[in-house]
Amino acid sequence: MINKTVQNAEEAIKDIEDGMTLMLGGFGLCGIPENTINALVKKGVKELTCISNNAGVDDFGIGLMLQQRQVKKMIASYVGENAEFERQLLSGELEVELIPQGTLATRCMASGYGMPAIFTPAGVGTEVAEGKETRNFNGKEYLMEMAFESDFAIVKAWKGDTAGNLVYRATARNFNPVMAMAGKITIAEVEELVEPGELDPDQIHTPGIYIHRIFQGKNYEKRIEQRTVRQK
Amino acid sequence: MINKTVQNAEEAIKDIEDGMTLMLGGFGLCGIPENTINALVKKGVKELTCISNNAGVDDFGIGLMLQQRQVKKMIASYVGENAEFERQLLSGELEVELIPQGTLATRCMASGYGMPAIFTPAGVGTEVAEGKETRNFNGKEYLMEMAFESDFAIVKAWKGDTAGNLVYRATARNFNPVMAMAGKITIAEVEELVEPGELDPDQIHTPGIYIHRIFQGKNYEKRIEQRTVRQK
Amino acid sequence: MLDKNGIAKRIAKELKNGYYVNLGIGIPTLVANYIPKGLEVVLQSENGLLGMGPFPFDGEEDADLINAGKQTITTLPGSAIFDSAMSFGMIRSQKVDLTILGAMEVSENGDIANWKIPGKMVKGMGGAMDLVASAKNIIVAMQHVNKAGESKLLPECTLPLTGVRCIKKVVTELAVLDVLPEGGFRLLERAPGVTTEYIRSVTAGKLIIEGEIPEMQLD
Amino acid sequence: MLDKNGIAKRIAKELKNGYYVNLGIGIPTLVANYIPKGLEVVLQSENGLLGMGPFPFDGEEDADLINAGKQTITTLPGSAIFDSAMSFGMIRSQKVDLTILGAMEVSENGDIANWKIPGKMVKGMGGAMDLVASAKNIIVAMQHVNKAGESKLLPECTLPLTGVRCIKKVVTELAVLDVLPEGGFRLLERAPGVTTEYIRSVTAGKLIIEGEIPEMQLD
Repeated sequence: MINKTVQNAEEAIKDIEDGMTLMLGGFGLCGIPENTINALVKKGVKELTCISNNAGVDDFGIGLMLQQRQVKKMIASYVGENAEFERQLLSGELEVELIPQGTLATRCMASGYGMPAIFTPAGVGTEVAEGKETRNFNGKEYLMEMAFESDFAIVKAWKGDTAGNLVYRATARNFNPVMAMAGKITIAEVEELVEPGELDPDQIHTPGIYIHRIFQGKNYEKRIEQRTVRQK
Repeated sequence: MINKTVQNAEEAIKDIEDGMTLMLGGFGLCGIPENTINALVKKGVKELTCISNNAGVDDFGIGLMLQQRQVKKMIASYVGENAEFERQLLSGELEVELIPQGTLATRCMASGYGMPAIFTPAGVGTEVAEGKETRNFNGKEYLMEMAFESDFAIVKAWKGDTAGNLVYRATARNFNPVMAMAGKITIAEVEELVEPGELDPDQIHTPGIYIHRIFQGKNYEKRIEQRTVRQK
Repeated sequence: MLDKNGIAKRIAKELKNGYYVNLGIGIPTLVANYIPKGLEVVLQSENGLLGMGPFPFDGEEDADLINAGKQTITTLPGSAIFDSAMSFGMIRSQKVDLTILGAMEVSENGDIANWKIPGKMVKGMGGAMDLVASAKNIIVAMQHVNKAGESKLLPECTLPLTGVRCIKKVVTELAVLDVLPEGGFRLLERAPGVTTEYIRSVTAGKLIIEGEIPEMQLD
Repeated sequence: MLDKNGIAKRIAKELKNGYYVNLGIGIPTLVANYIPKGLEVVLQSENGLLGMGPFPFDGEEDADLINAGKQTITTLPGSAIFDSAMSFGMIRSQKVDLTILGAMEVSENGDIANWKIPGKMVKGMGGAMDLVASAKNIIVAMQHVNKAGESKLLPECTLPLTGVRCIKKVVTELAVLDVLPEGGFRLLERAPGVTTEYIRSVTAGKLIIEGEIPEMQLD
């Protein structure tokens, strides 16, 4: 098998440059590529366009990149829970494009599936439809939305093998598989990196063909945004 | 969980009627719904339109339905290996529509993903493109192909639970997951039917929401079309 | 007049056996607490889960297992997990039987506004636009009037739309109303102790009252 | 002049380390036997497998594990299995680096015909149209002339097309030829013992011969 292993996040992002477009997996703080985000903050690469469902919180996730003013434009479906984000947005430092969550996911998948555009009813009749082609199929209106590609897609999986095959855990899966397919270069960080043959071929969520670089991350914090419990 | 269990193939197909459109999973003879096909043959329902990648062989799979003259139209990507098929086709008894394999798979998936149409370059400049809308994206031509829906989709999985969650084994997966999403009613037959909770939620290939009826099949023959081996 | 739990309780009576249901954030989430005994209902969370279970016991939270409101949750026997594309795939293909969500405004032709207030920080539509554009059956759970005392059931929405002609039913602290295909809110039920006159006074959109309007039965 | 294995052997020299490769039925399948030592190449089978291994040992066949030619095969450590939609997804998105397939005809502008002969039973295109329309690099493995002795390298295809302007290279029992973007077959190599004159005599399409044409090196 082709070995996709790199040593660490620093090596994985060595050619990420100012002005690039990055996709980052995760939903809220769940399933985000913590190690790679930290490395991007350390590297200080700037003027980035980030495509991610959310923008983290002030002191975690993409919020850390916002604090360092590394993000020029954020493409997301929901950006609450982030005061610095709001400040930069209101001051005009940060550009934001909001996209329906399903449209975001499907535009990524379209890229991985080699489909230049998809049709979705989401946003028909709203400001999301402005400037977009609409089309009627079987009496229902749809928007044509274009596939999303990024210079780098950065995803986080639970386990991966050196051939790049990935397995996600619980709802930390979310956007990671669809973004993994949409990077010109895709970086995967995993909690546990194993040898080829240790993952069951039937149980792989993202086949290694979509992954260009993989490394085992460390010190995962896995912060919980809304700890909600019941009492025994 | 919602219980989708039916007793057997006969009960699963009780409302399949003459003239309906059926999707049948499988690639060659691999991963085909043997029990349900046998029940359809026994029931003798006729004038069917069958959508399946292949048409079986003379005495197995969809070939059994062809022998009984139950199929009016076959929609497939490859129909070799079947003398009776060829006879009916040449005599005009059987109508055939040939579709590129990837287009077939993606049109099924489009249905399950609520996308009325998809774009693919497959068939551009060939007779497959006749009468179809073409569109240029980024300098490349694509055909617009419509989502496929069927009255019934019939799939075969390795394991399933009573909530309809399915797990496939090896390349017997093939078209089964995409067709499972494209039936107005989807019937799943499985080698082993288990209780909810016995399948790992992370490892389910087809979530139960797509499945309407499930039963444990019996006496799987699993015939091999091209037994190819090497010597020790 | 109902409290939030009352609204949730009333909406729970709309559930049918075998339904797959998507619950929005806020009052809709509370509906899960009132699913009638004996009904098998499966909750879909659009971040990628079918079969959402209750919140975990204290100390048993799993950071990898959250709902679309980012709350820690649990799975149930028979749950399935999938990616965001498949999640919205099953929403778009109408495999989800019922969507329940909150709203800022609903118009008498079924338009909904619930994501943006001009001049205020816009947080985004999340999955709401996908849900309202695709669902075959949508119930809105909301207060009948806003904090300024103005009706949220309007002839036309004044806020930017989330979706058009999609809302089928509205349940508020005062009433249950159908949104008619030809336009108009048809009053179906009054909350205990609330008069039709009062409902009329706080409903700005076309209100249709035919015959005697019964009080809600909550239990 | 090469036999089928010779053609496969020559094509195998086109493989590069780290390539994902889809092999068609016939001569292309044989290429797997000649992957140069030390190269990591992963074979994709469009029925849903990455990392196709050798045929199973006698008695170890698994009916659930076949390739696109419906032959029993094996997996390798690091293999991954997926459904048909994802399989053609990765083909369409050009994640597969090289496609090798057979042909009935190839034209000097890179069109290919390999699925249908009018008047004969048509078995179908299978995955061929998807592969030729999407692959970034396609090599055709075929005999230089058909059974009637007619050239299969033509100015224009006479049979119904499988794909247009897509073939980059052709390897036959006689020669290795590039298909130029501006049209024409550029002769790159001769099979051992075959003259350029002979190749010219069996190539109906525009043949470009520049300078000395070397003999193939097969080992």
